[in-house]
Amino acid sequence: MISISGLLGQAFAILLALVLAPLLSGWVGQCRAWFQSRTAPPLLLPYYMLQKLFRKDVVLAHGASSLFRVAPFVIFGCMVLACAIIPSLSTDLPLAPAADALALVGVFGLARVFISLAAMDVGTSFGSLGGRREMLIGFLAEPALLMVIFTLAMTAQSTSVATIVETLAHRELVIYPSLAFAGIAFTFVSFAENARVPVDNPATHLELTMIHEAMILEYSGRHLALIEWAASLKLYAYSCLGLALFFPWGIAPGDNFLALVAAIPLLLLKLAIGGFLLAGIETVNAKMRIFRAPEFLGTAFMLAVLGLLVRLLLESKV
Amino acid sequence: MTSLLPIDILLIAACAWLAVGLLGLVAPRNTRFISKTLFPLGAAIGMVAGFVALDSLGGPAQTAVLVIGLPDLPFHLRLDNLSAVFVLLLGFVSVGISIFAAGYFRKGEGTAPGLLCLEYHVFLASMLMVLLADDAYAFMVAWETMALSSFFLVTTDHRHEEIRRAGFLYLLIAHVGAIAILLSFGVMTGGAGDYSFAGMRAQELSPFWASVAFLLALAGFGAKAGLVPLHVWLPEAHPAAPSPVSAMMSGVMLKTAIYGLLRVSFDLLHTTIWWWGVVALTVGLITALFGVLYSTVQNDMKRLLAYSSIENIGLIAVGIGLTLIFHAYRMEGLAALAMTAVLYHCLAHSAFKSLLFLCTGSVLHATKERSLGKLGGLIHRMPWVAWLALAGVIASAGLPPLSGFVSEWLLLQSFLFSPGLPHPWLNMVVPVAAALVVLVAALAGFAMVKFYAIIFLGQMREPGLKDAHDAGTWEKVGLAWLALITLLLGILPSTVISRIDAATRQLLGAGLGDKLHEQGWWMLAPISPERASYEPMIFLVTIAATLLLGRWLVRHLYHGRVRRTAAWDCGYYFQGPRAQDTAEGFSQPIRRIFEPMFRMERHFPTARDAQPYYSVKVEDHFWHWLYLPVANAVGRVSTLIVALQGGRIAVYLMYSFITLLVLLLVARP
Amino acid sequence: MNSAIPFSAQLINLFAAVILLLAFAMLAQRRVLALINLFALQGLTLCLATLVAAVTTGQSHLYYSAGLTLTLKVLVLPWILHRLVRKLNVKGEVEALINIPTTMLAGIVLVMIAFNVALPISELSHTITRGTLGIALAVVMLAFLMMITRQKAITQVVGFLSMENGLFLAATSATYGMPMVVELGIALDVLVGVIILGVFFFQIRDQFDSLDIHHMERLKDN
Amino acid sequence: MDFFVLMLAIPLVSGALLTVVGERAWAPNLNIIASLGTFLAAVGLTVEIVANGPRFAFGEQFFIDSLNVFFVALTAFVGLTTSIFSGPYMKNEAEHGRLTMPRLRLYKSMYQLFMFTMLAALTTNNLGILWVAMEAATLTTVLLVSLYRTPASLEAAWKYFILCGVGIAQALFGTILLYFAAERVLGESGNALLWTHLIDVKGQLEPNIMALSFIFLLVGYGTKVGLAPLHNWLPDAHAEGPTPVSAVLSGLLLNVALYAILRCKVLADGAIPGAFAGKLMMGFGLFTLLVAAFFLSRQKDVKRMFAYSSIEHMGLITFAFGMGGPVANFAGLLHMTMHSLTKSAIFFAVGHATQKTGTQLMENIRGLIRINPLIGWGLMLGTLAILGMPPFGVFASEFMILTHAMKHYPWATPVLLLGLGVAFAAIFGKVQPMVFGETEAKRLPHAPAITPVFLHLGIVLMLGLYIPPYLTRWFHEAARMLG
Repeated sequence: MISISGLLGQAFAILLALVLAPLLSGWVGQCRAWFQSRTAPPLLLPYYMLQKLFRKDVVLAHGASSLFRVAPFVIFGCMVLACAIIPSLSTDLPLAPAADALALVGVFGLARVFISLAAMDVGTSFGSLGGRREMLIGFLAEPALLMVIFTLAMTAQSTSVATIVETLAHRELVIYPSLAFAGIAFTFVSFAENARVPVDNPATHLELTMIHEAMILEYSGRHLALIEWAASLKLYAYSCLGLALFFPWGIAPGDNFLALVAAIPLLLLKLAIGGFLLAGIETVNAKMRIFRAPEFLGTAFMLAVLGLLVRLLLESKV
Repeated sequence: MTSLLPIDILLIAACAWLAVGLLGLVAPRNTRFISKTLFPLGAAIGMVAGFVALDSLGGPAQTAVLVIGLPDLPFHLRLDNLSAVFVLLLGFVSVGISIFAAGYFRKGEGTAPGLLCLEYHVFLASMLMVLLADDAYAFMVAWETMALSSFFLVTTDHRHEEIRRAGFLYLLIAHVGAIAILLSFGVMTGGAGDYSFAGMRAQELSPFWASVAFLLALAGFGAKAGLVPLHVWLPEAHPAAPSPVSAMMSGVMLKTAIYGLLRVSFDLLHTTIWWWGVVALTVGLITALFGVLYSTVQNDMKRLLAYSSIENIGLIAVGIGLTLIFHAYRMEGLAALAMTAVLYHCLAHSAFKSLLFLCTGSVLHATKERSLGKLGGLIHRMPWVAWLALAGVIASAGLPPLSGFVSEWLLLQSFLFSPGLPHPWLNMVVPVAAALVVLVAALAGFAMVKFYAIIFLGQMREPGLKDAHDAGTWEKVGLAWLALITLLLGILPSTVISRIDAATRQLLGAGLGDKLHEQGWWMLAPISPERASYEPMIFLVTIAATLLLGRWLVRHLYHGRVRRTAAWDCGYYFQGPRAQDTAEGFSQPIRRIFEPMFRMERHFPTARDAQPYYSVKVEDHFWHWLYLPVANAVGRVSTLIVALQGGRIAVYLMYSFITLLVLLLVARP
Repeated sequence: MNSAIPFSAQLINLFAAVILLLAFAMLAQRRVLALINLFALQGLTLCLATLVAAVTTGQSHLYYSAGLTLTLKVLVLPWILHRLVRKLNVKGEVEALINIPTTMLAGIVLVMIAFNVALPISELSHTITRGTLGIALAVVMLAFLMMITRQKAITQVVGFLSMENGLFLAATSATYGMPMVVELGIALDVLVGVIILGVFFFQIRDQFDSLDIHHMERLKDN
Repeated sequence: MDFFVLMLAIPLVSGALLTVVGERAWAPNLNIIASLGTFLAAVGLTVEIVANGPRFAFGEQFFIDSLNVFFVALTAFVGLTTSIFSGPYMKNEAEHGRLTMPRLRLYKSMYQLFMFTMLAALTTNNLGILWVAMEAATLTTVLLVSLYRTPASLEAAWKYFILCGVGIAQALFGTILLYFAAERVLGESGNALLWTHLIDVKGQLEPNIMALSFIFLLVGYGTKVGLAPLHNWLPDAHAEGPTPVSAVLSGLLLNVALYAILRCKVLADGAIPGAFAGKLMMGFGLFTLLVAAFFLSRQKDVKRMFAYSSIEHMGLITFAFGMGGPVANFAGLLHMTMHSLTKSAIFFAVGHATQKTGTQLMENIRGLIRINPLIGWGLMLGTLAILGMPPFGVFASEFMILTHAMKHYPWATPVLLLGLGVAFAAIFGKVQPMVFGETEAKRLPHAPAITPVFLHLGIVLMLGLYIPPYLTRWFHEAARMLG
């Protein structure tokens, strides 16, 4: 069942994720700078950052506990696992059965809990503020995400991400209106989950508006490097998931080596467009107050439910 | 030894528990003897019971009739697969709690340790008897003994007014519930008057009476389990009780109520009507949402956990509702999926919730403090408790790879099939209910982060916490045992499910076992691997491997240097413990978003206050919607009725005279 | 039909009617001593009725019964009551809770009820005195009414004893008396009861300085 | 020596003796010894009846069968334990200056005479003598109720006397009517009030008369049982009398009165078609249960509250017998036993508790478990038992009553449960703070007699889990006799 090529493909997918994720973050940053008529930072800035942080000493607060030191590794591990089971190039992933779409939500949840706990560990005012806001976003986003997954899972008769992608990628061209709703909802959720404008601002250090940044204020050195890397991996994972679910064309089915090779440039292209759009959306929107976030994510939830209902009403015979 | 059937051994275990309890009365003040000899002995008995139940799973049902009981209705006992699953739960969880208790009850607090030992072991024995009972009388006797012994345990520290109040409320609701259960049994005998469960199984009830029996059972067992609106005793009683008792009540006793509900709904009643499932599902959803919301806003660590128990019971009820719906439409495979989720969540919850309650016990012992606002930073002083509690927290938040996630995953999987229901409304509405389940799970994460972070992380909020000490050896062993169960339940779902599948099969006639056997032990794919699968072992290994590899690589390629300094916090100068979020502050977003769900009394500081302060008190709506009106109604009727006793003898004579006249005029043969 | 009733029966009916009349008189009477006298008179009438029945039927135990009634109801009890009233210095007027005319009206209603209730039974009786059962019931009820409407402890006792008269009348009229052992027992109970009551009156007066029963309305729940 | 004669003679003689020597130092012991003798004689009689079957005594005037021998044994037993309990209790009362020696003498002699009247009422075959004995039981206890000579106790005794006197007069009227009905069948032989004769001809008794008679009997003896709305004397008398008296009133006298009703019901059932008597009793029972339950929530005095609890249970028992049939009768008998034992145990515990705290007001009694753990636990367990918590025996009988009601009279079940539920909330809510909590301890000059409390509770606990077969047979026999 598990083939050598599958294992190789899996390893390659993970490596690709590790390599591409910072690049994606850099690309988004570059696009944002273009949109905002700023001088763009170098595309490879994230790599420099990681390298610099890894080299630096870790400066721990006096109150930091062992959990604070373990958390970055756990979070990083979670994101690697997430990237490993989301089909980016091929659906033949030996690790895919380890976690289906529901477990994927669980992986993100685990990472979220750890980062929130770590944020509250030192016992600073901003840390706990960030932790609480992160959990708030989490419980608002998860139901919406699940409804999206339900819609897709019903279409594919499976919750396994690989199976869903395979089903969606290799079907005849049928228009699923439900997917449109689900897609928009998914986009909303992705923005919230990845700490992007309008929910959060990744670039801010203005204390009262931040969520993600507030949580990692006390981190430094390799810990911060891992967390930043994990954050970019998360963005990458969400992007790949979105692309795989809604634009699955080009993802290699099984162990077809040629298709795999062909899938790489296609993926890069899709990610580039995705990052460009993301930067664009971030630029034209303003960050909203934290208590507008429930409305934003509530909308996402409504859309997802609508998608589900549409799916049940219109497409149940399909 | 071959002549000893498992049921005999379990009976002996119950008697042994009683004997251990009675031994406590021999030297009621000898704390050393009681805690270091009797409680471990109780734990050993629990271990035996657990293994016997594990061993008997899948075997045929065994019965026994005792000499005691009513003349026409001696105690009937029966050990079938459903009982065995719950005995398993009782046995193994009680091991951890008993071992913990051996270290916990150091000196008598209120009640003499010997008496406590008696009450505790009677509690254990009565729970075992509840699970084994096979007639209404034995069941009720065991059930009420369970309520009574736990009541005495709750009121261990009876010198506090609020603890007495909690105990009273608990016993009252338990009693009302018991009445409903008794009524349900009465309906199920169908007028045949045979109160053995075998007699009830033999009855064919009309849909109306079957529904009455089901609703009564739901109310009765719901009162014990903590289903809204009969949940109000739970957040009062759990904080009042000593922690091992809270753990036992939340971990095991609530499950006996679930056991009862399953027993009635799937074993004693033959018919199943689809709307029963809808009722259970709705009540369960409301309970879960209500429980989790209130748990996020609590400031007392044990109340927080108590509300979290309500939430989990709600989720279990949701599962039961789904099972009922599927079962009513004869979709047995899917019903089996939902039933497995129910049983699994029972197991999972009993382990992780008792773990968490025991952790609060250790914290309480170390700090004498229950209020979240006065804790913090304990991970530095109590690393063992803190790290073991983390396992409970992750499981309770429903996160992989621990036990809570497995059952939630199974539950969501079964939700995914609800569009196949041959009912136009159900197949639309039920999937949406799954979103609420996820909301509940995510909010549970919020509550658990609050629980853990405020107790164990951050800076110590009170100077006294510096003297806190870690748990003793017994306590650590007890905690570790429960954490181990939580971990095993998390990573070996297939193995566990293939054991408990016998119960599902017994109740529904279908199970998941066959499919699971085809796959590896590491994989959980209840329908087929293509459909859905979950491999917690791989999951855990991947994360752990990344973690270790990452750590090794970083150290190898770079360095492992660490410097300590003051926290940065954007350079703010004031970084005392007061600057952290309080428990109230942490839950502020919830209070704000779900404002209508709470009954809040808030005090806001004004500019002119000499000593400005902010306070918020959250009360349960149901007090005002249900309990107070009922109490007032009883009060009003009482006022009317006590007028009968007005003190005037002439009036009394008149009552008697009028009674006579009325009877003479009205009563005719 | 009327002519068929033997003279003795007519006599008993007459006495019964007198007893009923006396019961009404007691209901209307306001003075304690007069009330006791009326009670003694009622006892005497009862005794006469029993005697007539004894003569008519020739049953010996009815003679004993009549004797018992005479000693107890006509002589001993009124004597004890008189002594009590004198010793306790009970003032003459008896306060009624309900005014007398209303009480009388209620009494008439009660008599009607009693007659109606007793009617089917009387028809079954083969004794010569069967018609008096209704009267006996009426006397019992009137005594009951008196106990309800009177305020003084002593009048309640008189009412209670008057009720016993009604019961004896019933026993005599319907069945020619109860077995002797029972009648003796009843008489003993009544006697002991009155003695205990006597003791009681002293205790009550010591405690409350009065025999008015509305001092005794403290034990209540509302 | 005949056990029966002994059983009646011992209390009668010792009662008379105690009037004379009741002030001697050994008089309390004589009281206990006499009660012990009565109890042993009752046991002997029981063994004899179980072995040889029913028998007569004093011609046909007394008759002992398996129904009343059961009550006799129970009465003698509770009589014994109460006398044991009253020893130290009364000494403490005397030390407190609440009682003088002459009153203690009165108490002891009246106590024995009261036992005599009850035993006589239980064993007589003659319904007339039954009435006489019931009235005598009132007379012997009325002075006991007013033993303290306080205004409240006098008031209580007065109400007790008048209401029960009037009530029992109705019972006499009923007895006369019964005699009237029986005489038509049995003739003027003087046997017309003998139950053994009546039972043979019960089918021939005139239904209309029997109905009327039963109404009077029910109202009459029902007053003594404490059926609402005839119950008003009961809480007063229980609350104001000395605690041993409350214990025997509640535990025994109510039973005896109910026994009288039961004997009459058997006859009425035989004569009147259509379960007339049963329906009346069920109606009274339910009403009583409900009324008492609501009364409970407004009580301040602990003894008064338990008096209402007795009313509530009498209602339940009356309802059970009203339903009739072997199961319900069995349950009723069982419940009577359980109630007697439990309630007297509660009164024992309450008695000591009130002595220790010097008050009967519940809000002033706190932390019994800290003053004396045994009394505290006795009261707590007794209360839980009386509230029908398993594994105590009251639950067993309530279970049987409820299940039987569910089967045959489903409409009554909600009422029963409402009553029991309200009673539970009311009583438990008040007892719990009395037992638990903090208090200032106080020592009494004489150590309380705890044995009776736990002896009773032990029996009740045992019967909740295991009813020995001979007891079952006995109950069945008795239940069968009640039809």
